[in-house]
Amino acid sequence: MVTLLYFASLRESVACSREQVPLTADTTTVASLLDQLRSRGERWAQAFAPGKAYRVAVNQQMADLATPLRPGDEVAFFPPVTGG
Amino acid sequence: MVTLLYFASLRESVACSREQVPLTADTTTVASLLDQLRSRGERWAQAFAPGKAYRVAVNQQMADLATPLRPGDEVAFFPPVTGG
Amino acid sequence: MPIVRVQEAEFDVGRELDVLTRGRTDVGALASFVGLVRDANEGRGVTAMTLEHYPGMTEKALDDICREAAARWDLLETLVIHRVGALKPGDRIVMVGVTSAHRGDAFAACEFIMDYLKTRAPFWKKESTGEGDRWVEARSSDDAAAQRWKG
Amino acid sequence: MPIVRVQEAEFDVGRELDVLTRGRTDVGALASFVGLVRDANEGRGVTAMTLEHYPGMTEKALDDICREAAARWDLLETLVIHRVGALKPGDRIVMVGVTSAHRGDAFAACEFIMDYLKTRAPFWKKESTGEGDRWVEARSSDDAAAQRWKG
Repeated sequence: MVTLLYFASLRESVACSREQVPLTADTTTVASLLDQLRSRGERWAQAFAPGKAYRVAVNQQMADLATPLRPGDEVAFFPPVTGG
Repeated sequence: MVTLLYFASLRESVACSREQVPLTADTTTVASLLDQLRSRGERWAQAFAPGKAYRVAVNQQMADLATPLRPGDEVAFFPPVTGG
Repeated sequence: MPIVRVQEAEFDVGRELDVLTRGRTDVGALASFVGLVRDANEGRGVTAMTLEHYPGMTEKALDDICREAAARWDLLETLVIHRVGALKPGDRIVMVGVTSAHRGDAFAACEFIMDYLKTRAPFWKKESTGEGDRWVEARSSDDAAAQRWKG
Repeated sequence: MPIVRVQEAEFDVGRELDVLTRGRTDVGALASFVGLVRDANEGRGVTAMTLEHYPGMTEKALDDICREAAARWDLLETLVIHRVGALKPGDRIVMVGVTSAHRGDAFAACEFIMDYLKTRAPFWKKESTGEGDRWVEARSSDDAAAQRWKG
């Protein structure tokens, strides 16, 4: 299992703030996890459509599509930050 | 007459903080005033020796050797500033 | 050791800055920054703002940014306080304080921390305007500001 | 209208900064700087310091520097307070505060004011060290810092 977190406008787009998903043989990286999420339907496919500006963090460190996933990881998706 | 002010290390060098001197036909600029001051003796000649780092202000604005002098002017001599 | 706090409560700028210098005689320079909610943004009137963040990662990101600043410049202390939750125009959002022996280091590190915070710390602003609520979009000028420290 | 004060008395940084933002909702950024007396300068221990100035010209020079900053950047308020007289290590010497809608302007103007103050405002420091009193000499690094704003 991995924990998925969604923040800000992305949280609103997918109507989910936190969930747990199983880590399958096909979801070994951020990229493959995203493929799985997009396959959930229109809402998810649009939120993570190519060209959409979003960021990924794995275990609270900025990550990218190639970042590998391991059981127990915390994976967060969010829009570009706007604090300060 | 012009009022002369001396500050900081320069004040200590010439042992004077404030004086009034007449403005003669020969002292029409900062440069000629300085010539007059240097002619007062060793202490003054050294304080304003060529190559000594000092600054001049006329009427509280930074000035230079060519700045003209008029009766009633306030002329200040001081070392490079070190505030802040 | 950076001082990093994420909180809903207001902070007292003077008191926080005092902590950085009190009882010390090695501090020559204290540079600081405070960011506040403006009543207008990109031409729209702003009546309220909500700041969301990623608890846990936020503190780590701010700590990392302060440590990176301390590795680049000769610093004594760094402080970052960032508020979250409901804010209104005129409220303070963030403060950064940096002490050093010399002012050049303090100024550069303070601006660096703000520029990196703006692009790397997981905070998101939602503004309330006369036309409804909207998420504030990231600005390319903030990316450019962060980018110039790479040189 | 720049706020400029030259005084012997200590100042309260937090209170002075509050004045720049209180009751306003157009301030997005407040950059500030505080300079303090260090217990060491160029390898010598400093036990006390006396700051001499040129009354009248000092205030004019600080006012001019603030006005020049306001002409270069988009600023709301500028504040400079500089102490004179007897100071000891750990004491605050100077503070600068600048408000703007945007942080880039506030940071740049605050650093500009300090750099120009260091080379143009008629203050002179005399340090007391174990080896006696000495006038602090102007630093070429301060000239260089001021020079870079000419570009």
